[in-house]
Amino acid sequence: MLAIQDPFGQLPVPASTFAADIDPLYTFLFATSLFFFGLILAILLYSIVRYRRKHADQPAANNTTHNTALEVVWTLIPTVIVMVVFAWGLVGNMDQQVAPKDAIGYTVRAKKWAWGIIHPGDAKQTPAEMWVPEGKPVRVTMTSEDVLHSFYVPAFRQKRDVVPGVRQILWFEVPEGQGFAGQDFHLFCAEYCGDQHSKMAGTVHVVNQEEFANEPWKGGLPDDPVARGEYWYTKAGCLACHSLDGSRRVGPSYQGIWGREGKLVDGSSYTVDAEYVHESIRKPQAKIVEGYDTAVMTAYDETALSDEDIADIIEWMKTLK
Amino acid sequence: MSDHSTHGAHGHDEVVVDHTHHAHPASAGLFFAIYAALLFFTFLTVAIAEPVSGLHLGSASMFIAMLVASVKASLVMAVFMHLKWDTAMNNIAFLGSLIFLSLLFLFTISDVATRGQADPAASTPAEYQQPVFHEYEHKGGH
Amino acid sequence: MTTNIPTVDPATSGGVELRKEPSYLRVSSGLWSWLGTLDHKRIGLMYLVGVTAAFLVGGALAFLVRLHLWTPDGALFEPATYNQVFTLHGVFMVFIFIIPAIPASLGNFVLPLMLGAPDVALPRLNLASFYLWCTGTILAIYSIINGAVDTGWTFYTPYSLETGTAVVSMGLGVFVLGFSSIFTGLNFIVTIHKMRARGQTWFKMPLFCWAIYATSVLQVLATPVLGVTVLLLAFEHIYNIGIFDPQYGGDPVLFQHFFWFYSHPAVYIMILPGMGVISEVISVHSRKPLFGYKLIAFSSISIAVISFLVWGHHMFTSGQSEFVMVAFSFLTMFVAIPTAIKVFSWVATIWGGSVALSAPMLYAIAFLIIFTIGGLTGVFLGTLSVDIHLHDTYFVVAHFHAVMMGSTALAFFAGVHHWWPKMFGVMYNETLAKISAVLILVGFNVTFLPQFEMGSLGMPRRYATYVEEFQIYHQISTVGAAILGIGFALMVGYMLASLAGGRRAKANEWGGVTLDWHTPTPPNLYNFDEEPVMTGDLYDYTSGIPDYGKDAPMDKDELAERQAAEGWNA
Amino acid sequence: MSGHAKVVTPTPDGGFATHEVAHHFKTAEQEYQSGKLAFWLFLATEVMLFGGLFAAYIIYHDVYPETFVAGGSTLNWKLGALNTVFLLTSSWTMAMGVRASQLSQKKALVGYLVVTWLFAAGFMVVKYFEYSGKLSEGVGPGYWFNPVPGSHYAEVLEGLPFPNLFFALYFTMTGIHGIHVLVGMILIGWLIVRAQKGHFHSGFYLPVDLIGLYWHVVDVIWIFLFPLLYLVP
Repeated sequence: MLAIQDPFGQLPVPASTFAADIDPLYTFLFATSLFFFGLILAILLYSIVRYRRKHADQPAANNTTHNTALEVVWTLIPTVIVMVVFAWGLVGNMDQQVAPKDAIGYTVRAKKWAWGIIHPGDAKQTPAEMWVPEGKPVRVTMTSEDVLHSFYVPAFRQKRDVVPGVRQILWFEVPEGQGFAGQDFHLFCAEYCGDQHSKMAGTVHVVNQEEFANEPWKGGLPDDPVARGEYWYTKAGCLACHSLDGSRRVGPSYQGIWGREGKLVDGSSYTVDAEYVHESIRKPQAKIVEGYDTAVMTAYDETALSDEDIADIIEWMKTLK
Repeated sequence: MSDHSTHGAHGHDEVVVDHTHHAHPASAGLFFAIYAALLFFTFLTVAIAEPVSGLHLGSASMFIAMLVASVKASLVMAVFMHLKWDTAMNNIAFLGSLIFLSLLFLFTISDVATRGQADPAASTPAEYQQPVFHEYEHKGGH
Repeated sequence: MTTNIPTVDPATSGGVELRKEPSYLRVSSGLWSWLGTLDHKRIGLMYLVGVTAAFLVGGALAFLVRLHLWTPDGALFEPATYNQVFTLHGVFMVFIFIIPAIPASLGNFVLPLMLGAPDVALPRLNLASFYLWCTGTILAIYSIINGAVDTGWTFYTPYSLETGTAVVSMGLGVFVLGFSSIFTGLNFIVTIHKMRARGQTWFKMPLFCWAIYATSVLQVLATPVLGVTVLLLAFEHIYNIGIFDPQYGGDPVLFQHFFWFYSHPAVYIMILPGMGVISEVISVHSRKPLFGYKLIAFSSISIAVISFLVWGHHMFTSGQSEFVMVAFSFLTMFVAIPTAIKVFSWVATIWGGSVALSAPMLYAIAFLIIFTIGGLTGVFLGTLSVDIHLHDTYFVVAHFHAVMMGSTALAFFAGVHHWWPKMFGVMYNETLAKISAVLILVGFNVTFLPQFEMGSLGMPRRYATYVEEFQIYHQISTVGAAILGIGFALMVGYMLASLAGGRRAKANEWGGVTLDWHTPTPPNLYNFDEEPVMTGDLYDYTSGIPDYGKDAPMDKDELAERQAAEGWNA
Repeated sequence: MSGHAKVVTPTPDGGFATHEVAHHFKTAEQEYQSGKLAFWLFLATEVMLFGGLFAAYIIYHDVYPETFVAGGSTLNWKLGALNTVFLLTSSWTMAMGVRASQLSQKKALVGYLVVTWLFAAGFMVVKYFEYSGKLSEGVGPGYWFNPVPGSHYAEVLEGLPFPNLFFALYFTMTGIHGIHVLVGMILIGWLIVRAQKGHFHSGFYLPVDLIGLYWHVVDVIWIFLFPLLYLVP
């Protein structure tokens, strides 16, 4: 079945139910295109060779200026083909647009440059990693906190822009029993969103339903607070703007951050302590370090990073040299 | 400039005396009548508007206001701008733009009016359209 | 075609007769005679220099992008710099190069010649358009110095509102460039309506004129919406007026509507004139009337009209209404039909012709091949469900480069090669030109076919870094870009060399029959020796090919003698 | 090839006015019609340019109807109506001016143009008072939208979503329109100077005709702006 869907091997793994519809359509389009391209190329090359001008004043072999029957035919054929393609694409798209009523609900919060995923029945965001069960439709309600982003999982053939100011909804279902459980898939941001756009990636873990019932997104955190702090740094999006080696990114580097003193844009001075770190995460615009006037950071609320998580980050920061 | 001045050698070889056939001066009376009609319609616009008259026309009020404005605009275009007597092409050139403009209106307005309605199970349209950014902290101004 | 201009048998004329007047290149000299000229041909040449320079800058930026993507982590730049480089590549190529490329340079030069007119209808406005183009370009360059722009050429809000880069000056640059484009289009519409030669009915107009006409309609009607959009964007960036900013109640999707209301027709502003050029080149070099002339003419007009109805297919994932998407997808499909008609007609024209594999023809054939790829892949993207997967991936990048770069730019260069002897009276090295055409065709496919592939596999566009599994495609693509670069560098080289020491062009180098080939080579200041009258068919290669015997270039002594006798250049 | 055609027109005072046709036209008629068509196309671009703003207005009116009604109620419709009358009157005098130029009536032409200019100036004076009144109470576009607490604006707009949008559109639309009025005043001023010198007559009145068309379009746009902004339906 997979072979028929994608005989030319041009599409990613068909890990959602949409693939069963989209991949054959893609293949149909590709085969039709190949046929017409070959046809045009063949006629073109044949005419060039056959009717090549061999001496300077050679006249044209014929001077036909039109042929109504031929013109009608080559107007009608593409018309029929594109109408078929339109209808086929429409049916597939209606499926993509409307989530089944029994879908399980996820919430995704996008910000520069991190995905925060709230799994069903949970209130806390999991940064950049999403666990979905196979054989169950998944509905994702998405909001953006700053600019446009786009939630894109190539293997699911599904994509939707995340528009600030409105809720956007997207759904998909990983087919059961085709071996997708245990596989990981890329989650990309497909709408350009600034400096670290290409780093705004994530992973979708497909698991079987028993494993899903164990809420796998809750596990896997290191026991050591310092290691947990580093985990938040890499996954919650801090890494995109704050380097560890002193190099300048969108925000100040964390190199030797603990206890660091400096000036703010308003001329007052700051010292990095627990209170300062906490405030900088909850209200990033409150204190802006000198030289970073166009601060773009948006706030992390409790669902994104709890107070305990911030405490972990602080512990980790103390270890940075 | 210089190209053409050096080329003056060709001289003014063609002289046409009087050339008024493209002028269609309409009568001053007609212009005044149109002006009076425009003033009347302005009065009408004001008189039927809710803030002035207290009339409650509901959703029809936009339609009526635009209808009256269109009548006024048509009068100006037809008579003051001489479109009534102008060539077909000039009419097409100007009025054609209104057709293309209506496409911009048609698609953008029907988008906003029907957004989020395909998936009633996902959320109610009202909730869907409701801006959500006020849940988040406003960023500082520029 | 027969006209009242005598045709001379090329075998017996020998090219010894003298011109009646000096060519437009010699009629006056000095810097001001160019900068202040009202002659459509000189304005066309100034545009030609300008847009070619923009193309080289844009091309160099593109090559930097490709080099950067050699490794998954990015070989050259920080992401912030990379974003600026690809944005500037887009802005230069779209607004400064492609949109004016064919209409403003070739169109300016050729259109009045084809219509048998002494100039465009509004020569002063024409010069003003050129200076608007210069002003817009200077603003764009200024914004590079002033912090560049990193929004992508689409300026999507709200990112473009909060980025610290020079969006305002770039926006104003685009606004001014837009008005340059509007005035050029307006000028050409009036020229086509009012300046045609006696006897030249609408259906005796070369297809290039039809294409320019359709383009001009788009320029006049669509560009003002872009103008007001970038104006609002600039206000918004400075004053937070909020129309496109959700923080202040605005709707970012509305910006996309406004932007694409212009920018989709703009795609046809770019490609339609290219199609017109190809029609002329194929007819002349196949020595055969265009097959299905009327259908091609109507397809140009219908593409122009349909282009106003399909902009929403750029927004299938943007969150616009699903119902509107269906309408947009349905209407999009209708673009494919006139496009297919054109391709079939071109191939049918070559069929049974007397096909010269000259340099312009090779460029035209390369156009045909790549345009077919671009057109067919467009259907993928117009299809709702497939587009959801392909949207904003490299598939889109490859598709529009096939249409913009592989088609419009190639058509532009086909036209430049075709009319070069008419413009300057000299010929380039045709062997090198053929090599460069083949290099570009090969280079294009090596660059962009892997991009189609990785787009289908899910590689998003505008990525400064990428996951490792795409590296091989990126590397092949970069190699292709190098081949393309060699092809274009070669082209610029032999073109410049021809000006310095190319052979004299024949009076009618390719044996064209439209009115542009009824002028001396290079043309007079007012183009024709006598006012042309069209009596015969448009593309009639059977009643004798005009070979303008009087247009052999004068040598210096003859020139001085006649200048003294007739008082030129006084 | 192309010669320079010349138009010679008898004037009412018994003299002859001349106009030389530009080098690349064959006849004065061709020149006139080319200028006319070009200008109509330019006016079409004006329609499209304002059209974008009107589309934005209609959409936000649809999304935030209460805000727009309240915002409109804060504007002084009497001043708007006065300005409408000003522009309509100037449009009428402009039409009469074009007519005078077609009939080679120099004195009447200058008179009508001056009256047109004065009404345009009157429009801008009213606009000035409207703008300054709003700005002084903290009602401006975007950045300057901070209604002074306790002011009429603050009371009416209290609690409504995004009143800033209505005023952003108000200032953008009337501002761009106002710039067109200013440009029109400059052009009409230029016409007055040339008309005074007797440049226009029945054989050549293209500039009067074209600037007249421009002025009517400015009027037409205001005809739509007035009910949309001052009497929000």
